[in-house]
Amino acid sequence: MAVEYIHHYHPEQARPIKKLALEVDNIQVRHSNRVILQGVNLALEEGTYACLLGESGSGKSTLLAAIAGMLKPSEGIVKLHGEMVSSTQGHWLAPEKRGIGMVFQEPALWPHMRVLDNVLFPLKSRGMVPDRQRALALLEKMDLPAATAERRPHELSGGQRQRVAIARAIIARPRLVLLDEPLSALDHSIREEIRTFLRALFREEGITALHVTHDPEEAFDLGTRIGFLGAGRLAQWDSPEGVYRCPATETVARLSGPVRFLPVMVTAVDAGHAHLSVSKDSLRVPAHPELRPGPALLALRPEAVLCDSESGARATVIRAQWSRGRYLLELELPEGDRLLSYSATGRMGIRYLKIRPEDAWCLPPETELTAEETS
Amino acid sequence: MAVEYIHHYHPEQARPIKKLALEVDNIQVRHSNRVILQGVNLALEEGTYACLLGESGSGKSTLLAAIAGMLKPSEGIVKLHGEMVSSTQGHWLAPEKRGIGMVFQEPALWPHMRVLDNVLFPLKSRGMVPDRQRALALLEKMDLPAATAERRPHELSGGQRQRVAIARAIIARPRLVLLDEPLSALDHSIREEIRTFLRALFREEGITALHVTHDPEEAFDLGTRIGFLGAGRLAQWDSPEGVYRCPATETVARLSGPVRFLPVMVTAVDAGHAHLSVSKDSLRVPAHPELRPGPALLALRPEAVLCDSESGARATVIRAQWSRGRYLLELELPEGDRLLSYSATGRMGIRYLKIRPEDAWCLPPETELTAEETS
Amino acid sequence: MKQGTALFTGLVLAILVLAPLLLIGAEAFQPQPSSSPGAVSALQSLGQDRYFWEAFGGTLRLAGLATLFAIPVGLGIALLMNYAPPPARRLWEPLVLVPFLMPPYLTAVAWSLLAGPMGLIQQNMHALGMPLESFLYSLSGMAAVMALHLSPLSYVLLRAALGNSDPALFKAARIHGAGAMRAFATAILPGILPAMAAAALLIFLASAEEFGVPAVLSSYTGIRVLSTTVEEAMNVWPVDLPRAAAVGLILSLLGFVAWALYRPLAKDNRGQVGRRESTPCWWSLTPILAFVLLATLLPIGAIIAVSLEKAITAGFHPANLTWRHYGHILSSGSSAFLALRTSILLSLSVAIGTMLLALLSATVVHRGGAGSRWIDLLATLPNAFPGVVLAVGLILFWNAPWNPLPLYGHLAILGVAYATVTFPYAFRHARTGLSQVPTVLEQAGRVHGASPFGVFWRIRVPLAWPLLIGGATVVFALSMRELVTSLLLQPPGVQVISTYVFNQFQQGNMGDGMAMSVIGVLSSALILGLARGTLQR
Amino acid sequence: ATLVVYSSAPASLARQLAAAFEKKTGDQVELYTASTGKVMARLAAEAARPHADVVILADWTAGLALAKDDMVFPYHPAALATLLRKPLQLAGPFLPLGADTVSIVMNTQALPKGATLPDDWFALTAPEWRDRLTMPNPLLSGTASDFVLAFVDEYGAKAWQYFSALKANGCIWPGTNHASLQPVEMGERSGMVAAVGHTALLAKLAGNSLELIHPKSGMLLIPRPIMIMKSAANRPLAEQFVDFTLSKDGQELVAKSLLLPARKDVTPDSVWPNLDKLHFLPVHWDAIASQRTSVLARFRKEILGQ
Ligand SMILES: Nc1ncnc2c1ncn2[C@@H]1O[C@H](COP(=O)(O)OP(=O)(O)OP(=O)(O)O)[C@@H](O)[C@H]1O
Ligand SMILES: Nc1ncnc2c1ncn2[C@@H]1O[C@H](COP(=O)(O)OP(=O)(O)OP(=O)(O)O)[C@@H](O)[C@H]1O
Ligand SMILES: [Mg+2]
Ligand SMILES: [Mg+2]
Repeated sequence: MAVEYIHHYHPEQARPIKKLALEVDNIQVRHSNRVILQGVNLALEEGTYACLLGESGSGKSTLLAAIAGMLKPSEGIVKLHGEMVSSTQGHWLAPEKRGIGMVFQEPALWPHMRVLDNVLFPLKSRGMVPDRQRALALLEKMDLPAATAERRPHELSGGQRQRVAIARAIIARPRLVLLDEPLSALDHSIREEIRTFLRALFREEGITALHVTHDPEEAFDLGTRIGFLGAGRLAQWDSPEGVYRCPATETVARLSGPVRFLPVMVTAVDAGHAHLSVSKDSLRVPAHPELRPGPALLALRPEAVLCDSESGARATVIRAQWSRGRYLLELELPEGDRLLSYSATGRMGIRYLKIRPEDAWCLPPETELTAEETS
Repeated sequence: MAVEYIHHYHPEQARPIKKLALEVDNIQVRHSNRVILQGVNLALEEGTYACLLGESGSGKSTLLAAIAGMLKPSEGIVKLHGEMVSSTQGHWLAPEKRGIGMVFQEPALWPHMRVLDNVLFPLKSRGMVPDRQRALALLEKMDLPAATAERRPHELSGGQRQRVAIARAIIARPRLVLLDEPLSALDHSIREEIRTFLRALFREEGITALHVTHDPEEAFDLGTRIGFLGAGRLAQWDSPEGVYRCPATETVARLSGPVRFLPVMVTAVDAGHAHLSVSKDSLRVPAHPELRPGPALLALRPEAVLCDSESGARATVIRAQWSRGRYLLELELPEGDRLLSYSATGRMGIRYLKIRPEDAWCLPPETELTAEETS
Repeated sequence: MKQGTALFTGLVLAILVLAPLLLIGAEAFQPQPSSSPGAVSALQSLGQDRYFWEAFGGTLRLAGLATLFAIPVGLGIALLMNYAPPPARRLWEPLVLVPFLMPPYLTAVAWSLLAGPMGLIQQNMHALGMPLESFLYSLSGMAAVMALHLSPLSYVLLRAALGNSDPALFKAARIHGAGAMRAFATAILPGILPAMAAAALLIFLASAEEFGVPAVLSSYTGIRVLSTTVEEAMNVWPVDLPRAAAVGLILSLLGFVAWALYRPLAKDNRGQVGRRESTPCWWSLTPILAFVLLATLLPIGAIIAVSLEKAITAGFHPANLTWRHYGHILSSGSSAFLALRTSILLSLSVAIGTMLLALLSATVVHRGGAGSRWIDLLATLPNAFPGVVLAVGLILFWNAPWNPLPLYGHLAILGVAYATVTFPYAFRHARTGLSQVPTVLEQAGRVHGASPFGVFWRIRVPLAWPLLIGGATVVFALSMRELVTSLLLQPPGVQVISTYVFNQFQQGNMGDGMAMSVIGVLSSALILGLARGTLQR
Repeated sequence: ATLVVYSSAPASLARQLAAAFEKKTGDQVELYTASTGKVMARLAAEAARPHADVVILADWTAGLALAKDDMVFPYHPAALATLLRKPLQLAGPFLPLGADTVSIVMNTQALPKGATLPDDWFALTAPEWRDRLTMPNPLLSGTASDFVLAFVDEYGAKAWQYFSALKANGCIWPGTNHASLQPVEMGERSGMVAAVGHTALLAKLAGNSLELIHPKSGMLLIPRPIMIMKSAANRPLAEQFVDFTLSKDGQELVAKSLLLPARKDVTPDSVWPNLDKLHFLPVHWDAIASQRTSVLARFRKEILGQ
């Protein structure tokens, strides 16, 4: 039931369709007999940078482990560059033969090797020339000077370790790189630098990446495709704007940025739009294709709510947070519902709200379906 | 040379000055004889939630370790609630007697204990009643159901582990809690929930917190005070808006959100403002108190640059990133300098820029001073 | 590949361990030679044997006490060496290990030289002499002597485990209100529990099977143990192989029980590999010095004193001193010198070979799977068998008319015997070492292009290295001093240190024997010190 | 050709005999030396595929045990037997290589105050020897078990009373012969009951203050058997070796190692007193071998108290 919306706002989107670097076909993965993933499908064109979001514990790391060959899916197929690497018919390619680079959620550096040797390992283990210069250059680009290369991992800070792990994952120019929250231990400026660096490097060398993150900002910045894992399945697989503006589920909406929901009653649906009313205003808002008249959720991002006007629904500011040159306000409606809005001032007290219907999104109420129940 | 600006926009700011929960006075800390921190001063009023930002490797974790008593500063004083706990005159209070709660950068859960026992440990070790109910309620609030409490740490996902570590840090109602990037492994929605939860809990119970993060968003949301660690020292200690709008150094500016710098020539300084010209426009912008006429840096956040106008300086969009309901554009000026700006559309091509002087900030060029050099 | 290694190690282990044990088992079901025709098997007749049960109880108590003494001592030293190492740690470590290099028999002799009625202590410090003597000649005294001698074993295992524990866990406990002790119990102890269990298992079985100490001390105490029971069956004709085998089987049953108790502890280990630097600490010299004094300097000193005496009864005074014994041994070409050389070469090759095999087996067990539990058990059992019995089993197997490998009668049989006897030690070390490597580090290796073999050599082995070296040194030390199987298995025309010493003690020159012991102990200490100093991280 | 010899004779003696034989005949001798118990155990374990051609033991009854198991090839040529010393002219399938004594050893420097050397077994139950004596455990030492058997055979109930009295007097049984001699050498104990002669004399020659006592009621003479195994591959060579050890040259070597030579025309080493003046307990070897189990069981129960 993954929903695809087509948006052509991203320059990469215009390229002709390329060969698939990664196909995951209907896999099921278990951990000690609990089903963690169920019926996950994924196809990644060569050269794509895809980001995967999902609640903590939704199985993102597990999916990467299955792709890397650290776990054997109990059902389904994994193909890399057209080659079947895992199936229930007995296909199996050992992890070291898959030609993958990976950054683990913990840095997982080998404590007995110097930083440089950690980085050079993928080259050595594949019998390639251990190119010291390239390793040092990579480290340098990630703000790790040559002196650091001689240290042991335990002498580095958390973020430094994570950067070493990134260098290790890409040194051997793998065709597919899996990254499990690689930047989550880094500060804002280095993170931006590494993002720029990764983006350039991956595009240049045509590397395909699947990047797990919990930061939607990061996902939208890096990813040309965004996936959402929820309830053991891929809930959405879409472009950044598609995901942000037209989330397939309530969870996807929450995960992709600040949002609040209003329970509403949809009176009619036409041409992808829903008719409903909020605080006595009648609105026509874009809607989920599966939405039917009846109870529904109105997802309102802060930019869909204007609060600096002089008229509209009355609400109280209950929290004002400084956010990138503006204030993010949390507002409480008289009925107790809460909304978010941006404002130039952080002033507390009463505001009057207006909803911009074109920025709102109406979707069916979430039905709780967990992987356990479906299996 | 830490700069203090007084802004009274935050409700907490209005309270009368309270007793100090934590004082760090001019400490120096070394790791295997390398000076990591030098002359760091910090004072935290009781009940404050302070956030600490800094480049990766700048010594944030080291500072927390010194406060917690895991490292002995080689110089300087640490006081907790008025009591001297560490000094070069031989004062030393063992870590377990400092009454601190702490969340580590890696979760550091005890692998042989169930989750629940991990959480109850601080109570048991201090001889308090192991309050199962409270532990379960805490876990519940962090979206960890009772079933999880019976599992072992290695059966949890990275984010689940981190939440357990948070529960462990606060269960014993410590008067000071140190948090080392506690939320960096969490997804957006749970992160927001836990933030809300932490904010409420800490305020309710009057807990003082020192929270290390690399996410300025998070720091601005949670912290009533923000500190910046750089070059082994505290570069700034200020309110969120102060830090964002009036960063003391280039690094602070970078770490606290998206920013670009233009090298400018300041012709005159008056009443905290600098006179300068950008692309032939003369501007008067707020400036750093130590700024003197001469070469300087003009820090421009995206909101200080308008690009949807029909006239102004010509620039080319080189990257458009979807960010919270708008596009973050990277623009290149003919001279090669780059600027950021928000726009409603992600259209590539030519734009005309206008600078809003009241949102710009002028600061002296950074002089590279590292801890090693000062010691 | 996986099946290949599993099959290979299974096969080698079956030959090395299982075959001799099976033959011994078969022997235990023979009737005793002195009994009437058609009598019950030796194993069954043990059931009604009062002497046997008494010895069984004695063994349990002695081995239990020895374990109880040796573990805390080993742990204490390991803690000091790890967290508050004395200055010049490299110097102290070999001294701590020396007691393990001495044959237990010799340690016992040394202590009766020291604390006996006419011993050095009695002569010099009267007040201390009497209580010390009555302590030495008691169950606890025997256990203490065994523990002095086995503590280094627990030290080696625990030290390596401590070095690998995660300091962040300890910090977390300290900050959350636990004092240093409690934090240790919370954060460090569970991590080293597998190593502790392994050490306890090894020490318990080693002291249950040990003959030397009871042989020297038990006659004074009147405590009977199973190993002396075996000796009775084997030393006086008609030689009663079935009875010895039956007792051996019972001891192996004890080994099985100990193993079953140990297993759950070993399984639950989550790997942590961290490092920490620690600063030298002067005060920790005191306890370490005390141990070195008690376990190394005093006994070695007593033995050296005797080895320098012309006549033992004349006591230690200038007129009675001579270098003659040393001169005799070190004159190249003498039988003593040949024995020394044989021992060193043999022990070195056994240390390397056995450790490799142990590493392979531990890998198979670490991976889990059908056969792993059996390998784990097999690797434990030789430890429970008294040396004599095991040696008989080795003869029965390697000398069987149907055995195509003509090792018996060749020097290699001693290598095989040492490998069998020391395998449990090597295996425990390898196993503990491997179980401390976090899986994610291995996964990272696989993903980045290393084959399982590559991961094995480049990641697992280096991370387990301290324990592998620890294991190899233990194997080396045990081989250098192994007596009982050497006595029974040495091919005609070959001697090793221990048999040379034994022959000298029995019917030759005590001084030569003591001198040879000193040289043996010191040369293995030297080799060990070098190995640990240069090969460990 | 190669001859495999298992020996529990003193290692140096065995080596000298082998070397001399090799020199004389050009054949090769492969020598395995260990204590009697270990040699016996090895023989038993090798039963399925024996290796030894010639076996030299330290204990006559051990030889009888092997003979009883039908492992010995009878070699007892009359020509050799008549050359033997009188007490060693024993019937059986093998010959003695030499003999040793079992008697009392005293450390003259570790005597209780005012005590003089005892002159008989029975003198040792006197109070002055309280806690001053050791004796090898007959359950662990072949020579000690022979002594107990012969003593019981000779004295009957009086022997059992004697052992009980020793025990009451604080005598201990530390184990093998060697283990029991050690406390005496160290001076922890003054004397050892049932000590093997030549080890004590060896120590004495090295300068130790040990004295061999000849009890007036008789010491035990234990012949040391040399036998050819049934399984011997090269029997003539084995016979040649036995002949050599009993030749005058061979016996000189035996004498030099402080054992008593078997041939009467070779004189023992000078540390030995004149053998003819010594009194020996009469021993019925076959009889005591058959009583072994019951006597040892009684000893274990009544004396060792187990
Ligand atoms: N070894 C294991 N045994 C049993 N359950 C496990 C194991 N590892 C993970 N799980 C469970 O599987 C689920 C998915 O875990 P996974 O680590 O893939 O989550 P994730 O999406 O990566 O989360 P996070 O963002 O917090 O890292 C979780 O519910 C977790 O508790
Ligand atoms: N045990 C150690 N030995 C030597 N140097 C160390 C050690 N631990 C940390 N350092 C160094 O000290 C500096 C500060 O480390 P710290 O862990 O405090 O950084 P941090 O600010 O917490 O960084 P991050 O945000 O990446 O966690 C780093 O340069 C690091 O390399
Ligand atoms: Mg994860
Ligand atoms: Mg840190």
